[in-house]
Amino acid sequence: MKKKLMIENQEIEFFILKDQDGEVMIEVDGQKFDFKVLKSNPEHFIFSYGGRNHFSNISPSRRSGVIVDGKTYKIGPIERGGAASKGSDGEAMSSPMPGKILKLLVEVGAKVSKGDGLLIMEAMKMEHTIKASNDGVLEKFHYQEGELVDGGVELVELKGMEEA
Amino acid sequence: MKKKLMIENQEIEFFILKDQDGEVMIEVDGQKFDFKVLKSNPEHFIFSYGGRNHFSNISPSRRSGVIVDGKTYKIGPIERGGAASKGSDGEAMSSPMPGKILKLLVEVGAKVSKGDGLLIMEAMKMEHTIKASNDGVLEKFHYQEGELVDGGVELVELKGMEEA
Amino acid sequence: MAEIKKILIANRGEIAVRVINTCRSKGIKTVSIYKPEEKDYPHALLADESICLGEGTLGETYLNHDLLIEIAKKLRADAIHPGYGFLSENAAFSSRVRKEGIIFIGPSEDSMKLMGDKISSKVKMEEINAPLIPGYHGDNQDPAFLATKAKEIGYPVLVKASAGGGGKGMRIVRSEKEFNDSLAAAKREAMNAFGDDKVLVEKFIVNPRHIEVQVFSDQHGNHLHLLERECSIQRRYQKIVEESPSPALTPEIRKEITETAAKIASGIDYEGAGTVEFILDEDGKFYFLEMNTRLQVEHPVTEMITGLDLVDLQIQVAEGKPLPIKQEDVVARGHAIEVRLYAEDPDNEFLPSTGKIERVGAPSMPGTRLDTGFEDGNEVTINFDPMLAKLIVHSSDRHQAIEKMKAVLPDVPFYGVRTNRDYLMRILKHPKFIEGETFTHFVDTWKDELGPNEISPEEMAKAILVYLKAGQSTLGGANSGPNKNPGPWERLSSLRNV
Amino acid sequence: MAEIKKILIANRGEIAVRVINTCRSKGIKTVSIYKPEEKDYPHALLADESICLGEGTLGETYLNHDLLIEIAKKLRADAIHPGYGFLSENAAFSSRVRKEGIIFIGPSEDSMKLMGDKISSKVKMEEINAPLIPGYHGDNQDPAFLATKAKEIGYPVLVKASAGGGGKGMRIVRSEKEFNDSLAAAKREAMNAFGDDKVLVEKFIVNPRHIEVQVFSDQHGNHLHLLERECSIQRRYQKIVEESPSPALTPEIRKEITETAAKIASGIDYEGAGTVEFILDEDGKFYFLEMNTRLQVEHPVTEMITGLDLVDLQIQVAEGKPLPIKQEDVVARGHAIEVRLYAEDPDNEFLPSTGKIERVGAPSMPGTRLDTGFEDGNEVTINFDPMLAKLIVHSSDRHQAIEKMKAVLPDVPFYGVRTNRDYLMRILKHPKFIEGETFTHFVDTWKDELGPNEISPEEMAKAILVYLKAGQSTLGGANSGPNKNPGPWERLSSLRNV
Repeated sequence: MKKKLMIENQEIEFFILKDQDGEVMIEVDGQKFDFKVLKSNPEHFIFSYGGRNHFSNISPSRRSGVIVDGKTYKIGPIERGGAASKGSDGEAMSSPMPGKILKLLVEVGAKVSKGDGLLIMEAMKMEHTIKASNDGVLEKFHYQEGELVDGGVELVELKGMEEA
Repeated sequence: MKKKLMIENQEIEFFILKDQDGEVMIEVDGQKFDFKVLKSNPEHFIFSYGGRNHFSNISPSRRSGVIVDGKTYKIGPIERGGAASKGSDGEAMSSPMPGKILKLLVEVGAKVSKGDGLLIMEAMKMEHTIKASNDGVLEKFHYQEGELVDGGVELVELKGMEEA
Repeated sequence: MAEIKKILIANRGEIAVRVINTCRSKGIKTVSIYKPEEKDYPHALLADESICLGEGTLGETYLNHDLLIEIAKKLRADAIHPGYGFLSENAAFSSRVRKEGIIFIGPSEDSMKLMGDKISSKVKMEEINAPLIPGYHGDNQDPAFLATKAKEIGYPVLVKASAGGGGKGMRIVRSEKEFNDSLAAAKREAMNAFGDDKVLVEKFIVNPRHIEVQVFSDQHGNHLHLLERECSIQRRYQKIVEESPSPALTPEIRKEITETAAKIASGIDYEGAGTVEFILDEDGKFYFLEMNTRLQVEHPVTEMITGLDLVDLQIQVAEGKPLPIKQEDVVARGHAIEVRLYAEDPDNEFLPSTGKIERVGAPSMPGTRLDTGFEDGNEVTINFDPMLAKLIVHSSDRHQAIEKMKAVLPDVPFYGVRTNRDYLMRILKHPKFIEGETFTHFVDTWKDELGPNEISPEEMAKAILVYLKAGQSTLGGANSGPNKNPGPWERLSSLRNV
Repeated sequence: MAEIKKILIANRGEIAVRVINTCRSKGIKTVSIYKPEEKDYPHALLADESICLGEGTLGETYLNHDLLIEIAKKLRADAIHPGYGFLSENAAFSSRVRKEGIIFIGPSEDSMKLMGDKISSKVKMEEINAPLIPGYHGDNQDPAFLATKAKEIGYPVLVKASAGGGGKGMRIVRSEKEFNDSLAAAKREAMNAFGDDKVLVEKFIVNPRHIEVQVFSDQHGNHLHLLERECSIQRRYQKIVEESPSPALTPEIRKEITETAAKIASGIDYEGAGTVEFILDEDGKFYFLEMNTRLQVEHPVTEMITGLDLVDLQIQVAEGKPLPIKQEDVVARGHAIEVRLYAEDPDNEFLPSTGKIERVGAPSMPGTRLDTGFEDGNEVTINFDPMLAKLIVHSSDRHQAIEKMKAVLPDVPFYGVRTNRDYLMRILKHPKFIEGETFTHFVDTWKDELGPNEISPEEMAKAILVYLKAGQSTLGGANSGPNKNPGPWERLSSLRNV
C-alpha cells in the first residue's frame, strides 16, 4: 500500500514492504531500505542499517520532527486542509504514537460532537482517548479493535457538517 | 481528616490542614509544616519550606520511594492485606498520580469482574482507566466525577467474593 | 577580607544557573530573581531563595538599581554577582552597590568606565604600548596627506567615513594607484549618507580572526592570563562557535598575545575576570579591539582547558583573597569547543523563533557540559535573549573535540523550537573548519555550503522509519519470534556472505 | 606504527560504554558483544556493530577466547580492548590475540605474568628496591628467632598463619612482652584451622590508607606517573569512594610515592596503563601491595584532575606512538571524587539487590560525569556485577568536590533497585571523612554512625508532601489564584515580619 508523509515540506511517497519482528523494509524513490529496530524508548530509537547501529530520537509530541544520524527532519502527515482530518483547534485524530486499538466507542454513521471520545488506544502502557476534532458524522474507522497501528496514522474518517 | 501512609515500614498518621493554590500544610506528630509547591514535573518537584527552596523527586511508578533534600524515603499506602485494596496481581485500585476523576464507569452495588474498568481519571494530561483488581461488588466510590485527588489514594471500595 | 555567605544574582537564564552551581559547591547561599512569566525557569527555582520582580520593563525589573539593592539588603546578601549583559558593565550600579556596603563581584568603577569608552580605552592602550590597528583618525583630510598615511600603514587599507556605519562611505584600497579614486568615492558616499565627508584610514585585515584572552587579577597586584579563546565563527556579529586553544596560534604568538593581555590588565590595575579581545591577521600580528570587564558567555571553554572554575575565582578575588594559582600553573590540557544553540532559523536570516520546549535533552558523553536556562515545558519567547544553551566539549585534541561535539549535538534536541543545531553541525563538518581556517567572515564566505542539504532517499527512509516506529517502549517479548537473537556463530556465518 | 581503525571491546557494562565513547571521538569503529538478556543494555547498542554471544556461561561467552578472536577476525577489528576484569589480566589470552595478528590493548604477557603472581612480583620489587611491608616469611619457626625478627620489624606486628585466611591464626602483637603468648595462640589456631602451624611475622599498619598511583608507559621507554588516587573507603574489600589528590599526602610524600611507582613501571619495562597500589601508614611511610596491569575502575578520578583521556592514551600507546605528554605536563588541577553506586542494601550486610531500573537520572551540574552501563528499563540481575554506576565530580578543592557530590547524588536515583546512595551520602557528610581521616577501616570504625538515621517529623512531612503532590505537571493556570506572584515589594514587606 502506498503511503505518504510530509518531509521538510515535500510530499514523500513510500511503501512499507515488510514490518515484522522489528524488521522493516521501506521503499522510497524506487530504492529499498532494510532496517532492524534495536531499541525504542522515549529518549532514543536505535536501529541497524547496513550492518551499523544508527541513533535517532523523536520529539515527545511527534510534531517537532525527528533527529537521525545527527540531522533534523520535519516530518508528519500530509495536511489535507479539510475539516475532516484536522480540527479547528489543531487536534488531529491520528495516533499519537504506535500502539494498539483497544475499543471503538461509537458506531459508524453516528453523529458526534466535537470532543466526543471516538476510540481508545493503548500506547506506552497508557490509554489514550481519541476525540472528535469537530462536529460531524463518523464515516469510517481505519482500524478495528485489537489492531496495531503506527504513530501519526489517521484513525478515523469524520465528515464535517456544513454550518452545523 | 486523619490520613495514613507507610514511611520506611512505619505507619505514619498525618493531617492535611491546608491544600490550596500550591500551599500545603501538613501536621505530623503534633507539629505543623507549611509548604509551597513551586514546580512539579516528571523529573523533579521543588517546594519552598522555611523560606528556602527544596529539591525532591519521585520514582516514576511512585512505588520506589521519593528523594527529598538528598535522602531517600520508602513511602506508600498502608498495606491492608485484604483483597479489596490490592489485587492478587498486585494492581492497587488507587490513583497512580495526582489528577482529576473524569468518569465513573459502573454503578455502586454492581457486580464487576477482574479487569473491568471502574472509573477514568485524568493525570499528566493522559487518561487512566482504573480497573477492578479482582471479582467483586462495588461498594463505594471515594470520589465523585470532577473531584481532584492526590496520588496513591484509594479510589474505590470493592468487596471481594469469597470463592467466586 | 570579607567572607561571602550569600550572593544575589542580578541576572537570569543560564548564567544565573551557572553562578548558582558554583555557590552550591562553595556552600554559599543564593538569591535569584525572576519575572512572573519566568517562574518555571530553572534560574527561578534552583537558588536557595528566589524573588519575583513583578511585571514591568527590564528597567523596572532586572535593571532596577533600587529594587536590586533593596532585595540584597532585605535578604542580607553580602554580595551581588551581575553575570554578563544587564548591569554587569554598569559603573554607576557597581558604585552604588559598594556604597551600600555590598560587595560587587566585578572590577572597579574606574576600570569599567575606562574600558567601556572606545576613545579613553585606546588612549590608555597607546600609553601602555598595547598594539592598535595602524591608522590615521585625525582632522587633516588632504588627499595627498591621506595617501602618505595609507602608504605608511601599508596596503591594503580601509577608507571609512568617520561618522559611518553599515558599510556606507567605506572602501577597501588594495594598492597605491587605486587610492585617489577610492578616497573620492568614499567621501562622496559619506557626504550623501551622513552629511559629513570626513574619513579615517586604517589597515585592512584580510583574513581576520577573533582571538581573545581571559585575564584574571586579584586585589594584591597579581595579574594572570588564562590563555586564549578563538571566537572567529560569528553570525550577525555574534559568536556561535568558540574554542581553545586557537588553531591559529604558534607557541610564540600565544606567548606574545597572552602576555600582552596580562600587561593590559596590570596596566589598568584591573580586578577580577576580564577578557581582552584582539584581531589577529594572517601574518600573526594582533591588534587590541576592546576589553570586556566581566565574565564572558564563552568562559566555559577556558574552564574546560584550564580545569579552573572562573566564578569560584571571581568570588575569591571579591572576598579579597589572593588568586590561588600562579601563572605557571595555567596549562592548557587538550582542546575545548563551545557552540551556542539559538532559537532561530539559520535558513531564514537567523530570525529568532519561539515555542514551547518539549525536550531539552542532555549530552551523553563524559567531558561535556550543557549550560542552559531552560528545562522541558519552558516557553521560549521574544522577551529575552534567544540563546537556548551553550554546549561545551573537552577532548584530547581538536579533532577529537570536533567529533565529540558532532556526537553529542543530537542529544540536545530542544524539540518545540526551531534551532540552529543542524547549522552548527554543518559548520563542524565543513572542511575549512576542520582545517582550522576560521576567519570572522567564515559564515558569509561559505554561506552556500552551509545551507540545508538535499535529502537523499536513504535519509527519507530513515526519517520515515523513525517517525513510524519510534516511541514504542517495547518490541514484543524478549527473545520472541524467529532469529531474534541469533547465536554468534550463526551471525558470523551470515557475515561470510557479506 | 599500526593505526587502529576498529576495536572489539571484550567487555560489557559501563567500561564497554566508556571505551566506545573515546572511540567515537577518535573516529575508531567499535564492535561490542552481549548476551541475549543484555540486548537492551547501552553497551549492546552504542557500538557501531554489536554481536550477540548467545546463551551460556561466562566461560562460553565473555571469557571464550576462541569466540572473541573469531569475532574480531570476522569483523576485521584490528585491536581488542579488554576493559577491566574478565580477560584484562589473562596472559594467555593476550598472547593468543597477538599471535593472531590482532593488537591487544594492554601490557605484555610477561608483565601480566610477573605482576599477577604475589611471589614473583615481590621478588622483583625487592630487586628494584621498591618498599615492601617489613616482615619475615621464612621457614625458621623457633619462637626466640621470631621474637627477634618481630623486634627488628618494630612493634606493633602481625603474626599470621602462612596458610591462613579469614582472620584465623592471626594476632596483633603490640609489645615485646605479649609476643610469646600471642605466637603460641596463633600457632594453635593455625594448626586447628589449617593443619599447619607455620606463621609469618609482618609489620602491623595501625591506620592504613590505600594509596595507588596511575602509571603510563609507551613502547619507547617513557614511563610516567599520573599522580595518585586515595581509595581507603572500602566495604567488603571493595572500594566505594575514591579521590585525588589524597588528603594524606604532603608534597614530599607525593613526590616519593609517584616516583617510586614510575620507577616500578620502568623496572619491569611496562607498557600501557597500570596502577601500583600501596599501603600508607600514619608516619607517611608507604609499602608496595600489588600492581594491576590494566585500566582501573576508578581511572576517571585521574582523568578529571589531569584532563587526560586514559583510553585515548592506551590506544595511542598500543598503536606504537610515543606518549604525547611529558612528566612535567602532568599537573593536578582541583580535586576529583568518585563514588560507586551499587545495587545493594547497606543496612543489611551490603547484600546485592535486584530490580528493574525505573529512572537512572543524570547529574545536573557541570564538572560531573556518570559512567554507567544501565539505562531506564534495564533489569539489574544477579548475573553480573552489582555496580550500577560511577559518579565522578571535579571541583576547585576537596571541600567543594564533596559539596558538589552531595548536590548531584540525588540526581541519579536509580529508582527500582535498592542502592547504597544514601549510605554514600552519609559517608560524605561524616566529619571524619570531611577532615580527610580516611583509613581502610573507616566503614567498620564508624559503622553505627553510618547507619540509617531516625526520621524526624519534618522529614516525614516533606516525604508526605512529595508523595502526595509530585507528578502533577502543572499547578493550575499561570498566575491564577490569589498571591500567585506577589510583586517584590509585597514579598519584601512580608519578609519584614520574619
